Amino acid sequence: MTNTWLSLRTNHPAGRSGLARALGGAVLASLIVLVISAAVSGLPGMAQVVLVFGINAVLVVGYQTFAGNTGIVSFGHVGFMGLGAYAGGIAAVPVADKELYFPDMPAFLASWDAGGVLPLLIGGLVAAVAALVTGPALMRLSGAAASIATLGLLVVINNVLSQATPITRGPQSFFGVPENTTFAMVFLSLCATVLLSAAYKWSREGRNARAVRDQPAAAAAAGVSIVRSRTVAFVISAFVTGIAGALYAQLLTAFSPGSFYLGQMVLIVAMAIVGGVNSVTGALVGAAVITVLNEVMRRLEGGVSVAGLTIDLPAGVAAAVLGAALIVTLKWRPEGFLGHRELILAGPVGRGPDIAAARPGQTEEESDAVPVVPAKP
Amino acid sequence: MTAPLLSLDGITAGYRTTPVIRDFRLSLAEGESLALLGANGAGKTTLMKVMVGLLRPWSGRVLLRGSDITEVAAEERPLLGVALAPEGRGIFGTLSIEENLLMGALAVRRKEGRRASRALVAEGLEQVYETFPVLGKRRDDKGCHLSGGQQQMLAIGRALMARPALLLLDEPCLGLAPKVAGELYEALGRLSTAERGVVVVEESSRRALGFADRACVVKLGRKVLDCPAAEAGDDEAIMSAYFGVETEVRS
Amino acid sequence: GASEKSGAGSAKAGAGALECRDGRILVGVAKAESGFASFFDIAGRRGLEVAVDEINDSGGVKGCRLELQARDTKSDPAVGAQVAKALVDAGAQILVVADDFDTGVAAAKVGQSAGVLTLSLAASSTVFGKAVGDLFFSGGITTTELGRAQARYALDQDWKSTFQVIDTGLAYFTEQDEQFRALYEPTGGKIGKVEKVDSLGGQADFSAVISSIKAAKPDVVQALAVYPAVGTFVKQLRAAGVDTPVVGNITLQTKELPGLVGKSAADRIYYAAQIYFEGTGTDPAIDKFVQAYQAKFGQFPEQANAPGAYQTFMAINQALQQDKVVDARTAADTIRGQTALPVPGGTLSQWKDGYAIWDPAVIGLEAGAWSVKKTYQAKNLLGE
Amino acid sequence: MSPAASEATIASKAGQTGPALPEGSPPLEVRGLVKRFAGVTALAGVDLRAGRREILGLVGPNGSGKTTLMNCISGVHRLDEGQVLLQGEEISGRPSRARARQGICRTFQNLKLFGELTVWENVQVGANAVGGRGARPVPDWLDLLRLGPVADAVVRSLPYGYQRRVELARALAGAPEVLLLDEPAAGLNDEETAELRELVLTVRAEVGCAIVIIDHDMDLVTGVSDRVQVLDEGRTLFEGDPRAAFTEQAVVDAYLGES
Amino acid sequence: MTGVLQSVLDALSVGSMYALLALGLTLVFSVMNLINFAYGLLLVWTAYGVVLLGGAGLSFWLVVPLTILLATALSLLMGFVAFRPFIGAPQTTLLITSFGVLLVTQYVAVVIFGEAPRVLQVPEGFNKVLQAGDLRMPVLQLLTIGAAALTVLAFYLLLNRTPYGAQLRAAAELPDVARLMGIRPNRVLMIAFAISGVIAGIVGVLWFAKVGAVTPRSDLEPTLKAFIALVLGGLGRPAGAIYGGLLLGAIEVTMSAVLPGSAIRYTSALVFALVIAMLLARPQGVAGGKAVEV
Ligand SMILES: Nc1ncnc2c1ncn2[C@@H]1O[C@H](COP(=O)(O)OP(=O)(O)OP(=O)(O)O)[C@@H](O)[C@H]1O
Ligand SMILES: Nc1ncnc2c1ncn2[C@@H]1O[C@H](COP(=O)(O)OP(=O)(O)OP(=O)(O)O)[C@@H](O)[C@H]1O
Ligand SMILES: [Mg+2]
Ligand SMILES: [Mg+2]
Repeated sequence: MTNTWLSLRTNHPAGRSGLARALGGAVLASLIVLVISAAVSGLPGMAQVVLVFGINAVLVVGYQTFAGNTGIVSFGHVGFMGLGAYAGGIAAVPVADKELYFPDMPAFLASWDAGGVLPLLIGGLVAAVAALVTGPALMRLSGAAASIATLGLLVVINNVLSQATPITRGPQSFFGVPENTTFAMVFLSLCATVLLSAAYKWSREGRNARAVRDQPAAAAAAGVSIVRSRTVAFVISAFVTGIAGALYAQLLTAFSPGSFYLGQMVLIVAMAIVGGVNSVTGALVGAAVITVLNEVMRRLEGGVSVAGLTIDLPAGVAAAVLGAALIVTLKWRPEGFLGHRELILAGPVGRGPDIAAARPGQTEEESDAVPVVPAKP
Repeated sequence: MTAPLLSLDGITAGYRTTPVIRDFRLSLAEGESLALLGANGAGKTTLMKVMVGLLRPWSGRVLLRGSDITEVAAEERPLLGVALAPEGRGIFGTLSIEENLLMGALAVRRKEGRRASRALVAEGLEQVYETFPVLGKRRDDKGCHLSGGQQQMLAIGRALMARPALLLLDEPCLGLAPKVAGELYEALGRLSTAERGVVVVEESSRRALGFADRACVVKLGRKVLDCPAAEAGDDEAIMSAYFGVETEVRS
Repeated sequence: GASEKSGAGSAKAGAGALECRDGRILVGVAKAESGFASFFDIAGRRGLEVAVDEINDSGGVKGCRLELQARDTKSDPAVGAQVAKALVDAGAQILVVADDFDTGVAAAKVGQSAGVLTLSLAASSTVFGKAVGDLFFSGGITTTELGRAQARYALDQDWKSTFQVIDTGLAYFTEQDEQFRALYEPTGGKIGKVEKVDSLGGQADFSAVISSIKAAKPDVVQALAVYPAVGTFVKQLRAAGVDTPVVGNITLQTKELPGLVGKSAADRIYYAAQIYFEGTGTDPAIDKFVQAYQAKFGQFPEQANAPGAYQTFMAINQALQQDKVVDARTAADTIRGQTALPVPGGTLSQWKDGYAIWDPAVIGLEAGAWSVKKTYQAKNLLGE
Repeated sequence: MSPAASEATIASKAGQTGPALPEGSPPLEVRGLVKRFAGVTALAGVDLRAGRREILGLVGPNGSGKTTLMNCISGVHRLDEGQVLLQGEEISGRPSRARARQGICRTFQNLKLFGELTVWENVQVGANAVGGRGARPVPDWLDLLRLGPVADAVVRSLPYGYQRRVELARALAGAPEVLLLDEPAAGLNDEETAELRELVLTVRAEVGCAIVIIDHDMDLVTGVSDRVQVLDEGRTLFEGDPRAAFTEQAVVDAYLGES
Repeated sequence: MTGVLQSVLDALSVGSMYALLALGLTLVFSVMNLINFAYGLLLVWTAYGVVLLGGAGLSFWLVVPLTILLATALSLLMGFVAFRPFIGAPQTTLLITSFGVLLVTQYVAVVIFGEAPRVLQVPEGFNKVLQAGDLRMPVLQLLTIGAAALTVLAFYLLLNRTPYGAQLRAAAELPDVARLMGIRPNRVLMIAFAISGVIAGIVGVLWFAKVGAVTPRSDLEPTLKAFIALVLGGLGRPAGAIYGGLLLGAIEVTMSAVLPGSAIRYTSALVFALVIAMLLARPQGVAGGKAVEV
């Protein structure tokens, strides 16, 4: 298998060139997504779906950056998404419209507006700050306790968004955001976030976080700060999630705090789990699979005729299918489609490790380098 | 001629697609004790799992006193008299020490009924506390609070609580102080009676060979030596069986 | 304002045209089939279906059948916008959105900017039209009439102090509150205390609010929250031994209310509404509607948006039938011109800023039986 | 490995790289350490010293407090009384990660590896803690422990013997001043144990740190230790020359048993 | 004085409802480490049972045992079909699985019963209020307190007077080793789901008798309350569930007495902030007392 130039494996070879190949793999993965999306986007009625997919992908890559590297299932990330959406949305609403829709908005927010990537950065930053403030406390917890604490964070964020009436219109619908989200904006953000997430994963900080995930006591005994390493992951991933929220705001133009609550959370977790929560590549795959599934279900709910047979499923079937997909995935592929594997460029010397005297019972699961055929365009 | 206590009849077993144990045959007479030796990863633990039913063999049969128990579920085998002190000890950390031991006695309870078993269980507890006094002293402490060696004692004690006809011990000396290890084998010597067969898995052989009637060496999932323990005491044969490249099966 | 920049100019060619395509005019329905809003959105959709059946049975719109295509917005404004886009892309010539400003506004803007005639058949907000644009009409009785009718009725009964229980999560309630105050307070009423509740979030325990009501001893309790939480509130209020009259709005208008509150406790409950349909002595046209509804859906109209949507769409239909109406713009102009229009079970006074003005009725549930307590003229209420 | 060869090694170690004379403070010093768990006094006032280049064998019956002592030194447990000093500096109150950065590195009785990381990454995590202080680059450690060929393998998939070495490499990469090994030979066969013995000696020669080793394999302990300390019920029962220890009647009674 | 007494009574009744909720959850948690997001749906199904059977004209006193039976059967079904295959899986896997189960079972409820709220017919007596001086004692409150006390007692006897309690924990911790002892993990699990279902049935009737109407989405509120109670009391200990439930009841009643009316919307945020603080102060309470293992 020395002639493959691309492989799916759980790690990259040691050293600088290995790191370069891993990052190259991430770039390639985002390029593949970009090309396929561009092609699909041209099909009739698909433009919107592709944009939704792109935003979902940013979202899941952001989520994965935390959940994958720290092993903590977070329910709080929908809250970060909401913060990003509101912050980005407020930045993007034109000054004239602010006067109309937000008469009580304080002047320092009402007197300006922003276009282009600025609302995205603002959305990401607000979310990142929220993570930075709460992280040092929340990240002391592990396992289910951490999950429930992040659920608490979500409830708190939701509550705050519902109460900050002058700038969010409270629990009522926030609207008036111009529809600025374009293909280029979504997919450039996606490429950037994939690269950011991969760079983090393979960096020293990311490695420390993964070490804490696998064996917290041993990591501490090796000098790693558990809280700090998790907090770094929390902040980076909140930043990316916030960007996704801001993109979302400018695609849909209207939303309410309820849009960033348990329903959306299930969607994110499902995408991450199905693709493989431990893998950046998996995040892309998961976002694609669930977006397609959702879209198909949405169409079926609306009633579709196939060969003279009208399929008309009762409303809500998308959620049920999502639930079933989750259970089935967890049963047959507990680690998602990709597990810990990433797309990694392999050079001529990049063969798998040589376990000379490997045990007799070396299983297939355990061999970690699965060569794949180079992706077809 | 009575049927042997345990016999493995051409067992092949493994995980997913990789075979670990290949065409393994073994038989253990009533009251006999056997030392099962082999290097790291040879498949000893896997073999134990097959015997207790945690791993279903791909082919072959497990017979207990002549009856085929291959399809009997793991949770039913203690009632037939099979008990294992597993590798890694398997202590219930959230249960107290006494509760751990009572779990071991569950098979007796299920078999004899609640009332009839009461005396047997009390007697069993007494015996275990006598063999390992530290367990008696700490009986209400949680399992996870014990030191490594203490946990090992608890695992063995728990297996004894089932009053097994076939006692299986997977590396019982791991982490035990030399004195305790010595005492353990002495105790095993007493426990191995006409009604009870014992199989001990060990990597280092000295003590096990001193105790067992027979020795059996596993290499890469196959049996490469099966002889009386006294003969195997001849170090050279064992060593060659362990590490040698071409050793024939002697039997 | 923002609402002006859209309109037919940016529309796709022909998107708003109301011609017959393949023998039908496609009506896209972007309403909640699931989630908290589905209770009234589904009722509204069903009311619309009855209207469409009736129109089609009598020859359609100028000989062309109306065809409905409905998709679920899941009670979420963002999903609503997506669904509206999909419907417009699928060729919807008329877009019907949710019966509520908050859940429907994003979807309505999609319709407006695509140049399609866009309707919310039973929404009550007065800002809906301003926020969306000139191709949009919201057809429910507005929060102005609802709020003022409650105030007027309270004053007529000499209920001088009001304890208000409100869910601020919907503009529907906050606007009613404003209008209620505008009439009630200057005319001698006093709103003693306000308690906020979270009916949208499914609040199930109101003991704190009720304790505070017991302490305040008001003449009347105003309950502005969504069903079923508003019913749960009244149930718990009565169970706590408080028999103060309760006044509210359409969210209390359902035949299920006595069952929920408890038969013996279903007393002294009053609400302002657009149509009276749940008791005896209703308008014959509404009786006919109820029968059609029961035949089609196997149940009594579960909520007021069913007859409300029916009524409004029958009004819109009268505009669509005119020869001069060929696209969204001509339809909008014609609709705007409607005044004192007789429709089944009532009269549409006029349109203003894209919303309909109806004369409100106050309906009372006393000792388990309904009756119309009072009907007010919209223009009189406003004048006050 | 033949017994003769190991004899030779022991002899040579004493000559070349034996314990340095105490000059200033020793790398590790523990004074009057007391640790109680609910109802159990695991350590009842233990003193311990390990000098530079010294290998100290820590033995004792099960439950005598060896692991607890190691946990107190590395910061897993908070101690109830007493002091832990690293090169004369008191570190008793510091968290585990701070002690690691100051040079207290350890392995665990039950392996605790970062299962999904590669061998190289595992060792790199250990090296990072000390930043520039690391005596050598990571590949050197891999070579020393003959892990070079499997550097890119995920440790979860490696055989047990390899995993033990990875743990050692990870500890070494942290540039230890004090290296704590808890039952490193458990689960190893005789051959691997002999290898381990060589390895420990090599580490001492190359790194020059103080080493504390717990094990129940007396051949190993006598083979590598310069000195042994025997614990019993949370107290020091004996301290001194390994050979002397195993003839001491108290030690035989409490720990070794007649055999 | 009566005011304080009244508050205590209110807190006790709300709290015992929460305690029951948490008890049903904690049982399954202690058997298989499952934090079951789908638990609230059992309550919802119970309520639909009351709606349908009551609607069919059965006497309420027949309806109640039948719906409790229904909840038990559903709980068993849920456990058997969805969760049994995951025995021994990591906590987070189970958590997410329960989400999947929630989505599916909720959908089934939507398809069968529709989204519209359905009204429960409860006997008029439930809505009565007994008066003792100034003290107001709604019948439903008294019933709730009584039912909770009985359930807790039965539960206590089960866990402490039968060997079942230890078996339960053993099977949860190391299912394979438990099998070696002769414990039948499937059976233990199913018994746990059955008991959890019985409790869900009881609390479902009480909860929805109070609320009066049910929709397929009415599960969120009870589920969140149960989680909070569970965490406050410490996961995995039945006693913790009871303390946690009562504590939450007390907190809520106190908050509504002390907080100004306009702050009612912050209650959920405040309660959750409290939960987080609790977790930070005593994370070990949550982990079920596992010590550092080295
Ligand atoms: N759960 C498992 N999944 C896959 N492979 C396994 C599993 N358990 C063991 N193996 C493999 O089976 C082989 C035999 O393992 P086993 O544990 O039976 O050996 P052993 O003789 O008991 O060794 P040791 O002395 O290390 O305990 C090894 O190569 C091991 O890698
Ligand atoms: N977390 C704990 N809670 C209560 N007691 C504990 C705890 N940890 C250890 N102990 C007790 O402290 C004593 C010392 O335990 P330690 O693990 O240090 O023994 P050890 O010398 O390492 O034994 P071994 O050789 O068996 O590993 C034992 O009696 C043990 O039961
Ligand atoms: Mg083994
Ligand atoms: Mg130890």
